[in-house]
Amino acid sequence: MDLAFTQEEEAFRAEARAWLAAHVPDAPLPSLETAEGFAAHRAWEAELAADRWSVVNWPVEYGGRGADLIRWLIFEEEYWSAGAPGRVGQNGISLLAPTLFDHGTEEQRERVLPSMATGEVVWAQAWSEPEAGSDLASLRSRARRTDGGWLLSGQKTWSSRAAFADRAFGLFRSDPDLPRPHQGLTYLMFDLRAPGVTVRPIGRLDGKPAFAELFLDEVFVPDKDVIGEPGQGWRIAMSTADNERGLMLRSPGRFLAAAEALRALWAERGSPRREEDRVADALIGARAYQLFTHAAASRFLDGDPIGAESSLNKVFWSELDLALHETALDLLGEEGEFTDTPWSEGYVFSLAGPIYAGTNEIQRDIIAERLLGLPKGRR
Amino acid sequence: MDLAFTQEEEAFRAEARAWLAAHVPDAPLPSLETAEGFAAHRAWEAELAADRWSVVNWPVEYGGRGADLIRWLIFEEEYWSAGAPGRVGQNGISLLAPTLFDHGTEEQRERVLPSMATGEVVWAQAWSEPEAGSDLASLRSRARRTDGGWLLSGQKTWSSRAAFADRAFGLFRSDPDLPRPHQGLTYLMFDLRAPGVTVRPIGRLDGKPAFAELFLDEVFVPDKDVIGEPGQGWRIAMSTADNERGLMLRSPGRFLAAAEALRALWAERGSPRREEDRVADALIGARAYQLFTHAAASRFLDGDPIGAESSLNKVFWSELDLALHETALDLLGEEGEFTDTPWSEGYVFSLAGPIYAGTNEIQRDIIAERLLGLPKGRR
Amino acid sequence: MRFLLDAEQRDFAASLDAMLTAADTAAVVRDWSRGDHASGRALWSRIAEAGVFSLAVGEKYGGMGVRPVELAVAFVELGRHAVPGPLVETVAAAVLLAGLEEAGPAERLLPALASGKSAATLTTGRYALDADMADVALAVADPCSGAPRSEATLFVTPPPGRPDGPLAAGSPLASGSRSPAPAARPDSRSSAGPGAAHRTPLRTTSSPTPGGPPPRPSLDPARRLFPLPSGGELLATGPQVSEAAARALLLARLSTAAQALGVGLALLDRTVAYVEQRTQFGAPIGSFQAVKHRLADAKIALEFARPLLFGAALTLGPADVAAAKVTACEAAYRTARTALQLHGAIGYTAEYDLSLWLTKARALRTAWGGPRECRALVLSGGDRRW
Amino acid sequence: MRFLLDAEQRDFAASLDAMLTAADTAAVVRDWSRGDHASGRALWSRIAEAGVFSLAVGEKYGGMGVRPVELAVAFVELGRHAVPGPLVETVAAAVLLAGLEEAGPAERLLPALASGKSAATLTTGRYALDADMADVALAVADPCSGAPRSEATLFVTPPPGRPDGPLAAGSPLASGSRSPAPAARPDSRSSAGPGAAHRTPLRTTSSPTPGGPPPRPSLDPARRLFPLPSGGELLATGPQVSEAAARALLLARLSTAAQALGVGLALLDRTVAYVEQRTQFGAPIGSFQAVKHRLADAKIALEFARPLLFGAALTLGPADVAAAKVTACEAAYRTARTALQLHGAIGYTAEYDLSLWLTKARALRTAWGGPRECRALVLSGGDRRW
Repeated sequence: MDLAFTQEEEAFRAEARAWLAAHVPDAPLPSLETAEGFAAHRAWEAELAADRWSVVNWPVEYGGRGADLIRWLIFEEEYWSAGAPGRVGQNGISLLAPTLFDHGTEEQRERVLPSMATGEVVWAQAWSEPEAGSDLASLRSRARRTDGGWLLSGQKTWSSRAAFADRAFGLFRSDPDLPRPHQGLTYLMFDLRAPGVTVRPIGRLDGKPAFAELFLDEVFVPDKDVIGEPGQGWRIAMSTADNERGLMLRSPGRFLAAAEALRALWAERGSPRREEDRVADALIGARAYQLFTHAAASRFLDGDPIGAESSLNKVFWSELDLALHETALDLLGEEGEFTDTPWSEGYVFSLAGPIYAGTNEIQRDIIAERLLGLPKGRR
Repeated sequence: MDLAFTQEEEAFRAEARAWLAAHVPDAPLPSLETAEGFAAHRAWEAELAADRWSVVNWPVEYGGRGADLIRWLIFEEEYWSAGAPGRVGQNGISLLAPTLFDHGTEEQRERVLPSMATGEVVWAQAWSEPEAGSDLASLRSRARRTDGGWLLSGQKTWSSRAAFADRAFGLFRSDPDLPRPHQGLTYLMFDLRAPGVTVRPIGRLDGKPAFAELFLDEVFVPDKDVIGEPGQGWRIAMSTADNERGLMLRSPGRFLAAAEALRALWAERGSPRREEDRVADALIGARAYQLFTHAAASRFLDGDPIGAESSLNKVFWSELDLALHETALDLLGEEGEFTDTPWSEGYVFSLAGPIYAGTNEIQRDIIAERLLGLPKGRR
Repeated sequence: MRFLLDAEQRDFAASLDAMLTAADTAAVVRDWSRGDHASGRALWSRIAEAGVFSLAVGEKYGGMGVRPVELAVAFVELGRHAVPGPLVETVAAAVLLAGLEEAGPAERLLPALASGKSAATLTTGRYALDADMADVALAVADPCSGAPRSEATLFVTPPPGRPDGPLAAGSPLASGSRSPAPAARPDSRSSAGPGAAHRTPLRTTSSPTPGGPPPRPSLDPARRLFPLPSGGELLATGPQVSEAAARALLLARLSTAAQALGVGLALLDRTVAYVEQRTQFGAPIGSFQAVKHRLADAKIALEFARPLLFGAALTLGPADVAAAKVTACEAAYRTARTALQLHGAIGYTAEYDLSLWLTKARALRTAWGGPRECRALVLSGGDRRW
Repeated sequence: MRFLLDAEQRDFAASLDAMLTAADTAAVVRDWSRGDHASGRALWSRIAEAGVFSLAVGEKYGGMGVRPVELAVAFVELGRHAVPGPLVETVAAAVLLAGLEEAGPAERLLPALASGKSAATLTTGRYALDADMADVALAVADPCSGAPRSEATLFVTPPPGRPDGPLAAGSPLASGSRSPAPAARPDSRSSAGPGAAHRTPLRTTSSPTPGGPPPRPSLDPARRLFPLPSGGELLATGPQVSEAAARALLLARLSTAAQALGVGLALLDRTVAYVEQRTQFGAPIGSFQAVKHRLADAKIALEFARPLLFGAALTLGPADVAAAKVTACEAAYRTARTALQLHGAIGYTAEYDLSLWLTKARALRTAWGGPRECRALVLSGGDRRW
């Protein structure tokens, strides 16, 4: 058991740090959730990609560096510590790409991944529907067979990034007659500007259009944009949910950097002892999350699957993030209600943490049933 | 709407305060949960009763002062503020006596109440059984008809005070053949020294025998010790659960006094700002509980029943009590682990608060279903 | 002792609730958030007609006497319906003006505040709520800071287009006209400095004075907080201001507590209704025990904030009022967190009306005394023994 | 970087677990709580044979070198089985003695500590754990107080019946004999004063020295904390003591964190087993969602304390160790609260074995650095950037 990095890993860290020091913009970019900010973040993806920093863990042929999980963790620590911008390509990179690596064709990988890596094509996820939130299997949007492809109809919602993104991916019901809701779903990619697609941006709590509703009316998708076998969408979507993606959804580097920023804010406000416990707990939480992830990455590299323990992860980071930002707002006092402070966007984002990627209630059910072995109840 | 007391009420307060100032022992009595302490507390009940302070809200003919709820609240504030001892007669006074007033015979009241008021007879409750905790209706102990009375057999547990008490009351299954578990239960009083009764004291977390197991083997109980009709025990027990007893289980005066003691401890420890929020919240919580109780008492005096809102009460005071004592222990630092501090007994007692008198989980179910109208789930 | 609302008070609450329910306040909030005050002004008049502002104004000025309990009753309903505007500030301004030794300002301004013809804003800090629409804008120079209490000063701005100044009789609501640029006061300090004595020009246009600073964006879009320009016309000074301001602050805090409680109650009601109809995994989510228990906890928090609020209204003790403020606001925020979590993504959207309450629950926590300040006041004692 | 226990470390944990499971530690705890150390002494020997104490002792003194990761592994198991005795204190004493400049004390005392022939207690405060059974009793004069570090002093007591003193070779475990009354040190201060330099007589009887002060009662009956009499024999002084004590404190804190994590894990396991078989309302209570979620929260808290523990074992950074201590202890206490609540009344009884873990979870929170001290250390930084 050790926490020591190899010389090569340390060299990788030094290289990343140097690059970031030279390239990270001095002033924060405008919010990712605005048209102007989206464009600025897309340009930043291109800048990252130009030196192969946008997808370090991908194989070299698709624009990455073939970095392992350890190097990915190192990169993320340096990235967030440098105060670098949020990642507009995150949905594609962390949700779609792993599926393509596991279940896509070589043609799909060659076609989709390089433009994802550069930010030329930004992807939105299209999982949820109005009646299918936590209960994802109850999807109703249809994919109907047609010549050479499929016609998509229905409504998707809470599609993050979709207000400004180029393409999207999601599950569609291709065979509505099967008895169980998980059956007969197909995993497809589609163009957000295709005929029949209407994108209606939705403002989140602070009004910024962080997601959108998608209305699909006979949208044609060619067969080449089906991932895996038709009808196998659920299995395909889930099979990558339990792999390292559970680890990579939120990197420890983000929380380490946020906790350090909180400590700085606290110090700047005169180090009030009253908030000492909460600031310390944010630092400790970020450290715990870092080390927990190190341990999980080590197990993964030893060949163990990442299973239901990603539910521990999800609850922990989402609660940490929220507590950290609530502490910051409390330190800001009356200024805390303003949305133009450096903490507001993070706070609003943190409010969504316990909801998306499987609500924390669902995660606790999973922990109880799959990790503790408690009997399934009716919930 | 007002919080003003009448001149008569203020006079009552002054009288209580003066009596308590003259009579409350200078040094705390030994723990109620020891033989020595039990005797000392029994003597204190007699001292209270000698001047009609032991059961102020009872009618004069049974040893009380006919005080209404408002005067009872006033008395309790003064009582706990004066640092007076815990009440060894509490089980009988607050659980059995209201039932006798509502469902007992005049003969029973005359026979039972005066000696309860003086502490000559101390009562234990005998509700729970090993397999019937939260699910009280699943009682198994039997009452079998015999000449002139009943024969009790079975096992009761968590019988508080029973290690040293004289008599007990509880529900027994008198007709085991009825289809629903709430049916066929009979409410009986019995002697803890009767032939066939074995009392096994049980030590609570700090080792003190705060309750006991009762093994009953054909214990004879005469008909005159049945309360209400045989077979109607559940209805009788529940009908007084929703009346003012829900209000009177834990008086606000206790928590006001404890919160003031906490403030004093905090000040004595140098008023650490780090604990400021928790100390303030204890004071606020005690004040909120006082005012909530004032409002509930006012409604009750206006003729409204105290219903499911006593569940709000139960959760609130039990969590307040625990938080208050945990804060005190934290202020004590390393001394907090010792059981000879003035805070230890209260802490240990507070740990049981969320469990007894209906667990807080059950109370939350009741709040959700009866006050918020949410659908019954399987729990 | 009858610590219960009487029938009249309950009827008052019910009639306000009915009026506000019919008024479609969510649409009013959305107008207001865009700087369009027309529907809000109309609602303001109806709230005034219902007698709400009269409850902060003495009888000799055309009100019903300062009645904290009834104010609390009213503000619970205003919060329940997320009514926008300088409601708390108008109440506080009325109490402040009535507390001055000179009767002049009160005589001239209070009748219009009571009747709803004027709205007032009041600040003791750096920002004034709805300064763009308020007819009377008052600024107290930091009575709560370390400055000696006798140094407090009160500034006021003349109503626009009325060269006879703020003390002119009637002070009716002018509309559509722009305020003149306020005369700079040579002795006023920088607008940024804490403890500075500020004033803000009176404006009745439906958007901030062109060229003036825009409101600083609040998470609650209905809260339009304007930075105060320097300058202002001195209205009163000395201990009378401090004393009147202290009482005004108590009423502001009490009203904010009531508003927060109303916000929390509305969030709970809406969430209970939502979880009864929202189905996942084949059952209404309101039948899941984890959902039920979170809502039960919200109910407990709100129901124990309520007696603190009315107790504080009766005693007006600073510790009682502070306790009510922090408790009502924490209960409302806790309920907001629960409401958001149980609604899921729909609750996270600005377009769904729940957001109007969610964001207000957060913002009210720090308005007129944040949790820290309130808890410190509780510990400092000063009330009778509870 | 492989932040994972290796096979040998996992085997070590498993074999300790198996040995302690077979040892019926609950019965040992109950003996120990009564002051009957016989079964505990026997268990102590087996723990030593398993190599636990060797992990705190350098090779030249008969140990395996100080190995914090393996110590953490071992103490998780010791906590899981609620093993009583001055386990942490013996580790800390060994580290302290090895850190002195003079090799004499280490040479004489460490081999017996490593082999389990001796048990040690160590205190930097007012109470010494299990001073009635410890063979070596060390007291450091308050190295953490405001006193200049160079003033720290270390006292030790000679083993009873060995007039040649504590530095005599071997220092085997004597038993059944009473210690002589310690010689009073004229310059020692009152036993009650903070920062006073104390010592405690070495005793090997299985109950406190007759006439000596009894242990002060802890909520955890297995924790027998004895007030220290004044007096003591000076063993070392100066900065060497402070430095060695600082390192000893780190290991004590780390071991306590590990022990607390083990206590928490045991509480969770026992509670999961209980709720699977306990039936109320016709179903195992473990199928109720509120029960499941409380246990899930306990699981989360414990599983995130674990990497902090092992990270701290690897870095031995003061902030890392403090973070592990406060987090493991809070997780254990939180789990204890959940365990008690879900067991209901049975969990509240001293006779049910769960109580041995419940009360220990509370007591360990404040042992060797309470939450306040640990959080302050985290904020004071001093580690590398996390």
